Amino acid sequence: MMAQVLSVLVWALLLSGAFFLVTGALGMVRLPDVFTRMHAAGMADTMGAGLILVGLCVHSGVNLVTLRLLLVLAFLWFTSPIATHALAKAALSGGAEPYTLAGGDEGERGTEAEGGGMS
Amino acid sequence: MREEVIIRVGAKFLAPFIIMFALYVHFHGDYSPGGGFQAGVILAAAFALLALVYGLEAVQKVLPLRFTRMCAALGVLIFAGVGVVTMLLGHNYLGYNALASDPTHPEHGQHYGILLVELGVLVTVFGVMVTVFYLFAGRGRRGS
Amino acid sequence: MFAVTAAALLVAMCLAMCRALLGPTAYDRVLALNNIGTMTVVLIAVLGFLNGRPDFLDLALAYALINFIGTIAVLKYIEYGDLGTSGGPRRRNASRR
Amino acid sequence: MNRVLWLWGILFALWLPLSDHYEPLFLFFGVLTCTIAVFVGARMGIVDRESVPVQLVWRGALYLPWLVWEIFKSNVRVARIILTPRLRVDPSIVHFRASQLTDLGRFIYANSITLTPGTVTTGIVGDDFEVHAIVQEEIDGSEENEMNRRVVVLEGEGA
Repeated sequence: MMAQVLSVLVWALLLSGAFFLVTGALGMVRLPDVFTRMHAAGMADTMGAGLILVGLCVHSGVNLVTLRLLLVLAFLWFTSPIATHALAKAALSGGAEPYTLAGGDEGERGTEAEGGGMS
Repeated sequence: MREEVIIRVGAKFLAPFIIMFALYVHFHGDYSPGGGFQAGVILAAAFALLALVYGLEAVQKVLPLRFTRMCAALGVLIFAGVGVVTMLLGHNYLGYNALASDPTHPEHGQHYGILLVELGVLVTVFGVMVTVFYLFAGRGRRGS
Repeated sequence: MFAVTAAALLVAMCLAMCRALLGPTAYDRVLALNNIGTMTVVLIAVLGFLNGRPDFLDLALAYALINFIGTIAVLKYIEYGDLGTSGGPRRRNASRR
Repeated sequence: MNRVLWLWGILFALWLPLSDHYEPLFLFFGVLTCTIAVFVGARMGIVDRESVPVQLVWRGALYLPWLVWEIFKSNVRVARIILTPRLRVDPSIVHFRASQLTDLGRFIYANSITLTPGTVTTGIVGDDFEVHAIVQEEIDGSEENEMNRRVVVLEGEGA
């Protein structure tokens, strides 16, 4: 009984983590500029990696493997915002133009953003 | 990048842990994946991070270029020296069994021999990596 | 179930690789490569469980480390045009493509 | 000096379970390793209140679960934005003042902002934060003020 509950929990964690990872990667392709893509990458870094690693922790039980998984997770969550911040700052000072909604009517918005992302 | 709060505080926090992890990878080379080469690279990466944040001069005060060049040669000396010592003890070149303190258990010698040889690899890789980084990052400053 | 997760990771890495190839700015490529590095770390962990050898986690940690320091180094090079400087004036209008 | 001992203890406490060998030889290697790491840190002058924030451990344990819950909520919001076929993004860059007193507090606040997808800290000058948001409502809401308040509490009375 206990084993089945754990197995279902591991499945749920791994699948939801994979969902966030694929969604983040999809956002990397779809979103219009580098700053908005950072949010999608941040999604894959935080919840995507986090849920998968926590799922692996639950699967392995409490032992030294769990400690290493938690170390990897702590390291990812500590360094990912630093790298993202460095990237954003470098992009701003390097002259990348942040995408903003071109002042227009509502109907244009979606298609315009999408077109920018796919080009 | 010293004046930038986020990168400075992050690097300050991480650097000791990276050095600790590098030496852990070295000392546990025969129990888990890793060994001298990876440990040397990670150790050099810790100093590269410090040099990126605090500048080349600040790191070269702690770890001068002369010292890293010496490390590159010293590692090879350790490696070859272990081999010569085993030959002097009457075994083959790098025959680790000669290093066992207890002659009835020659397999213990393997452990010590590998640790010593890996130490040579670590020192050489660390020295070469940091030297390459120094020369690459400092090019165009003053001829070195 | 680890195989499913690994497959999803590979799909996500392919999508991010599209962004790394498309560009258009250097920052897009750095962002995509950093993201691919993170996914590689998770993939190493998942593959360790898939093969029943979780020893690979040390490699995942080392990879995460090199990924982080590499990203910082590339960004510093783009921003300052010099890896060894401790600050000072930035290079304006760095290469964008 | 106190911080140096703390750092040494933390590193050694991490070494023991990582190593999982308790023979005298490996304990000696552990002592050697931690001493080298702390020595390099002390020579670089990077062991201080910012890099070894042991004063934050208990309040941090209370802050972390709240942060994880915030990260989860904003992840769901950004996922919804990306998966909407029309892609309703409305990015903007805003400036605001943070109430933290120390660089460590600003570091924690800026990283918390970046960790929650939908907002990225793009620059800090003094206490002026520059934040990029994927939709403007992300930054206008009361949640940023809530996070600001909680980080001030986490930081304690300041330097």
